[in-house]
Amino acid sequence: MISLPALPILIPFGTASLCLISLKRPRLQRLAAVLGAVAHLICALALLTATCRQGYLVLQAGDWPAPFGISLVADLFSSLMITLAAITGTAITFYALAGIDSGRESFGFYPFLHLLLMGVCGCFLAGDLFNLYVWFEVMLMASFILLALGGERGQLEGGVKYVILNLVASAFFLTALGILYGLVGTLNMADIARHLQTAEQSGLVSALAMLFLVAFGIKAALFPLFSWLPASYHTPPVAVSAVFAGLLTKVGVYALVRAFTLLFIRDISFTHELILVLAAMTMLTGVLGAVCQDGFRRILSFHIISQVGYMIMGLGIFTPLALAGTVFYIVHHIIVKTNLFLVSGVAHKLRSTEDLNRLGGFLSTAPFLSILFLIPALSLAGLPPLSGFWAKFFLIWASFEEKRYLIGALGLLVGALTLISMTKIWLKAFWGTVPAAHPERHAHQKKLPPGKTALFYLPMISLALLTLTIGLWPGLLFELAQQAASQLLDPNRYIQAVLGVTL
Amino acid sequence: MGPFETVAKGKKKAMRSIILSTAARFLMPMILLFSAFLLLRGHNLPGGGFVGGLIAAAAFGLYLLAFDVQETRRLLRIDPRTLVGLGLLVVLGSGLTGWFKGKPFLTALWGRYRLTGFLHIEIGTPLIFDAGIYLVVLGSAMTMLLALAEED
Amino acid sequence: MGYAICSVFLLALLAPGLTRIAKPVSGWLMAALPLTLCVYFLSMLDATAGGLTLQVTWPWLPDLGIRLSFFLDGLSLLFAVLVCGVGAVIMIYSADYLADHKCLGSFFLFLNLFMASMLGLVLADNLITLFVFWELTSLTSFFLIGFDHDRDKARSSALQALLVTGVGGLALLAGLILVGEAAGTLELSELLQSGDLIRQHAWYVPIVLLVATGAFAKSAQFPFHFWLPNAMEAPTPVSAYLHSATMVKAGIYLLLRLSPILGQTALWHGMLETVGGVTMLGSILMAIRQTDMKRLLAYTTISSLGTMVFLIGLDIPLSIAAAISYMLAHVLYKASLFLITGIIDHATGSRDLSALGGLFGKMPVIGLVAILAALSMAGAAPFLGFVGKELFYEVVLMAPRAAPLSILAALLTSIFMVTSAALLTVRPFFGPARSDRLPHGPVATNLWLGPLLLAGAGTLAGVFIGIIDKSLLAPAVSAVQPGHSVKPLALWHGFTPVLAFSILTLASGIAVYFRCDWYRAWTENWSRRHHYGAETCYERLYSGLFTIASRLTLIIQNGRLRNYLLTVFISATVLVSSTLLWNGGIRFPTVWTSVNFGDLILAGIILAAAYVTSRVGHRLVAIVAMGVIGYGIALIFAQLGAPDLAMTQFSIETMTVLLFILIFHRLPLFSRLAPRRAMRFDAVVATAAGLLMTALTLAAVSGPTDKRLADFFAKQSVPAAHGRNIVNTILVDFRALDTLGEIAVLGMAGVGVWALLKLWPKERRKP
Amino acid sequence: MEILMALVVGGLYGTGVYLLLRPTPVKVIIGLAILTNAVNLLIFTAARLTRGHPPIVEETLGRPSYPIADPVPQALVLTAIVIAFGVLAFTLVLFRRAAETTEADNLDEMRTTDT
Repeated sequence: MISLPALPILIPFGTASLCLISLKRPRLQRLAAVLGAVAHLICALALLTATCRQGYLVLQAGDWPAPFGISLVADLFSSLMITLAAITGTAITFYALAGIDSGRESFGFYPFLHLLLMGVCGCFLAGDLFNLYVWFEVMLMASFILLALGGERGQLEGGVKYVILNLVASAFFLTALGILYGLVGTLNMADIARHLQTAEQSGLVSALAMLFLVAFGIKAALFPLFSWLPASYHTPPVAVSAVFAGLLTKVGVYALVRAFTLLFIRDISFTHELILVLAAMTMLTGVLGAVCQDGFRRILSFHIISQVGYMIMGLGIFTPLALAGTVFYIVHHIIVKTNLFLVSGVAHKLRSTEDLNRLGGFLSTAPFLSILFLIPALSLAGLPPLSGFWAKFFLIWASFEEKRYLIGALGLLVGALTLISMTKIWLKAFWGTVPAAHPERHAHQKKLPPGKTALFYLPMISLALLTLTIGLWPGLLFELAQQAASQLLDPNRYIQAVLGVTL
Repeated sequence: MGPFETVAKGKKKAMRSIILSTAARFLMPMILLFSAFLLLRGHNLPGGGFVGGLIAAAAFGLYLLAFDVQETRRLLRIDPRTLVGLGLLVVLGSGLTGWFKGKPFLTALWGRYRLTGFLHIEIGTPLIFDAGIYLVVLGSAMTMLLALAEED
Repeated sequence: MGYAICSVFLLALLAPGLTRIAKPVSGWLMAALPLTLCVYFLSMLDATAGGLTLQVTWPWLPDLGIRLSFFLDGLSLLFAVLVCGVGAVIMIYSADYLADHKCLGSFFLFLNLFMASMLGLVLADNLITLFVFWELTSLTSFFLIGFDHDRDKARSSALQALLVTGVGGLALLAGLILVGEAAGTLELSELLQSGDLIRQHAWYVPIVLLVATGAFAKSAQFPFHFWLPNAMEAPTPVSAYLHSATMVKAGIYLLLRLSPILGQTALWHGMLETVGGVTMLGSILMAIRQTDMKRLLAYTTISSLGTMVFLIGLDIPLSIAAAISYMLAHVLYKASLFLITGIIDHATGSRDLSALGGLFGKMPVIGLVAILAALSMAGAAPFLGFVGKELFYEVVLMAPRAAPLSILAALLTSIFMVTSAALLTVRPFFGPARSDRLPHGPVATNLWLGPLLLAGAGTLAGVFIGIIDKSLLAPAVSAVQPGHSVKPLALWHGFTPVLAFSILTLASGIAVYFRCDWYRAWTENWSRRHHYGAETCYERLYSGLFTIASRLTLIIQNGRLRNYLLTVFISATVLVSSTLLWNGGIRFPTVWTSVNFGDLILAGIILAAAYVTSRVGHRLVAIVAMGVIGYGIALIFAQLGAPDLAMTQFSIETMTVLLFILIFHRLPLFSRLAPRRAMRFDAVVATAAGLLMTALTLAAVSGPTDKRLADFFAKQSVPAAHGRNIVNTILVDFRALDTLGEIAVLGMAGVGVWALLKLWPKERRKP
Repeated sequence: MEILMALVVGGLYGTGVYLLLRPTPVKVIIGLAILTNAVNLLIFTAARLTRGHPPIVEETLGRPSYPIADPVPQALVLTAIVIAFGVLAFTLVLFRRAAETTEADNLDEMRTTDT
């Protein structure tokens, strides 16, 4: 089908429009949201199989030839990311049916969720730098609203920081983009890549690379630009922070990977070395932040940062195995992190608190939830044979292969620290007993809303099964990740696929 | 003190209200016509759906100043948020028409129609696209304005 | 073989259900499979004794050389038999021991998971497969230590064990990856041939250090030993199975397994001897201070593990045989003693040596079994422990390096081991009975059957050492030392120095037993004054980590938006400008567009307005100044051939100013001025950022320009896009996708503003 | 002209950054607005300036006869302006709600969600 690459953008767009029209009819809205999410997932899978077969799928929007119109490009990396976005989107849509209050529902939760998905998928597909900016903004706008929707105090305070820092990032992005257009006179990423291979002002190009690094680095929550994330991610309802945790920073990571495998590859000894240093700092500060937190979601939020460090580490090492590790890591992370946030949501629903010092005893009162926590938590900590182990393993192997022992050792150490903070949650909330100081409010467990238990658990179970599957049979995903990495490392194939020219 | 509060207080002063409301009733259709004109000529001269939509919103804004939220809602007939959704659907629909010709998304289709004698009119999906923009801008601006007006 | 492991995993998953259905016989149900497997492995004896190895391979990640592959040779067979055999005994025992526990089902789940992992570990051929099972044993150990998770101590001990073995595991992983990289294969069966390659590799030293760290942490060697006594928080069958018989032996297994690949160097021998020696002596000295039977057993376990490491490290062919037979003896007597401790604990409610006494009359069978096991532990003939200790002495007497020290350490260790054995049997079973610590009733058969079987096996194995040696031990030894013909083992060697040592050991051990309390008091006193050790280090490190982490996080994540923004701006400015300067600076344009007077005025007004916004103290003035900037820019656009842009900028700016005026009175006043120093600092950062942008802009316009896009659009606008306003054709046709996104943003903004204004949290709903 | 524009860009950028660092909400948002203006002007300038000659084809011609201003940056800036407006409007309301809810009179007091 000729327009397959456009569908991951169009389906959420249409879904959101329909939901907006039916804001006052909640049943209709929910139906549209669910159907839209499922359709999105189906077409994402179709896109994935198509890219597996053909390598690249390129759509020239409006039928205008490549450097002039806007290209939507789906390579294997993009389609993997889109598939994950669709999986997350579907899981969250189902979870939200049970977990989102009617107020937020009638004030546009579903349309914003789907517009967020549209923005995210747009970012993954954009083959045009300005178009990427536009999708970034779509995603940001949707996330701003989802973050603030409901108007709780924490949401607003966190929202202020989130909004301002992300807008500054957008300003940097736009600045860099404007200068780049002045330099090469084109916006198509493949075309830019072609021009940059021979561009004269290499100093300026490297400086631009830095500007992009900062702009995308803020969105990806790299050290030292991550402050907006821990300030805000734990404040909105869980369905929202789960989708944020799974997808948003990964869009930044995606943009970094795209930019530093396609556009800025002339001065690798400088740019990628710097990325590696940033990766190390990001891993370490993130995990240290997580270790000292006491809130369920706060710990998880800080972990996002340290995990982003791992993903970027693969980019910095810049070998086929390392990039395959990055791709694998992203896939693993999105599934696991989303799931952990969902678990934290059910925990919150049961006890109305997220403070680990007030939680306890879930192992006896909610044994099934405990298992659902353990799978992603241990996977996050990198214990074999779960998905996180393989993800870390590939990266560490790649770092040793390149004789970068320091970062490899750091990767191992951070894994241990991750284990400490994950066991902290387990020890306090699941194994421990409710502390005597706060028995009255939190000891007795509430019931989940009747008839909705299945909706809460279905997404968590599916995601946990995915984690297990990836962990026990890592071969298939690794194969995909390797192919994606080899595509990423060969920008000429990308250029050829988009522009139809050979270099 | 915001202007809407001023208006609310001013409403008691009948004089001002009469002048403003008369002016609004009179100007309103003119401005709306002008916005439609801007929308249509945008493809060839400065203008377009965006500016047109803004001007249309300004017309309703004027009405809002002269009367009140309920009146404006009644005049608008349709919930502004639905307008946003509709506009987005129009945009989507105009983009999808390319599919019928087996072309990629957003491919423009143009048709040339004879009105009478020598007068021809060219209609294409980009114009529908622009109309969608007009609707979204109008809907969005009105959503904001009405919400802000109700707050004060 | 692979199916054997799978079947245990399957049983683990079924265990909770089975336990619920058939609780009274659940122990036997659980034991059936390990018993069958034990028989299965024993049936392989003939095959492996001939030096044949069996292999099973499934692909897992073939691209990286990772396969789910297993192989069975003498060494893995010995371990597999132990894992299954002791496992079966433990299952039967546990069902009675934990009969009242409400979580018996999940106990069996974890125990079976552990057994499967342990089997996988000892059978694994691929190093990564081995590592996966290695970590799984640590993990199941975590859950089993913390099984009674209501107690704080159980939780913290579980965590400690997990962290120590887990961190060791990470070191091991690093080491294994290096092995794989260096040798080009991860299969043990292939690596066994490439020992020389690795020994000569540049990575040899780090490989040995990393692998040994992993093994030491797992086998509780100094300085990682402290987790094991704390792990006694686990239910007693777990301590018997994991923390004396099998899991802690994983490190020993690994060292044995890898010694053909990594061994035969000074580093290997020196390190293993030192660490093993220090551990065996240090911990046996700690052991006789203990009054809790389980802790005493734990310390003696550490000591025995130390002995095994020491023996593996000795540079003598016979030492491997010594290590293996010492290990077999240890498994049999130690598991038995643990289980007996559990029985005593259950029956009397205490396992404190100073509170127990005179139990022999009440439970003679148990007492007899205990004596059998303890004699083996003490190394008395004709038990298997005797064989192990004889070989120990024999090897030590041949030690090439530091012989006097080795002999002294070996002697002291064995003497105190005798004392410990005496403490464990004489104290609880003999002497005056304590009326408050007497058993409530008869001991269930299922409870005493296990220890009896184990201790009996130890006895029989000692008596029939020839058979055991030929069928079990010798194949294991030859798996480690291929081609070495080791002399057959026997109980009686004639009158040799070793025999003299044995007699000396027994005599002194009993002598020490009578001065035990004096020793205990003395060391209590000493340790009160000297309060440091590996465990203190661990605790300091652990709490230090939290302190550092929270301090660091307080600095980075301090909640002030200004600091966050400063970080962003400073890092951006520094990164970009230093890169620019580093890479040869920037070029300035050579061709300029003319400037007229109007432009100068316009620029002046804009900059002046900008200055006003930053200095003025009145909100409305600042907003108006902002509007002036916007309109000024609109005029610039109009001047420079962009009417559409000017029009949009103009209307948007109007909207913005209106919006500001609608809302600003709800926002706080310019109440607080920042401190002067902060303002000056901000001004510096802002100026730097501004200058950088000026420079970048100039650099961007300096080169030649490519107007392909503009030319294409100009050419195609009328014929192909049917519009004369090129900007508009770009917006609605050439780049319509951008516009689609743009209006999505705008639409969201409208609805978002509405939602934000209208939706209030329940408790703060506006009146 | 380029150097003049570059100076204006730099000046606005600097002002934007400075204002963003203030503790008062209104100033921060004004800073944001100025920053987006600066960026728009930067895109416009970086793509080369042409005086007069808007990119509009005269009615009788099929294509522009003279060198025209580059329409691409104009389209980009137009999109960026609109997006920035939407975002700014939302931000403004968000700040208002935050100020009302927290009753804090400056941003340094909004710190409860961190650490």
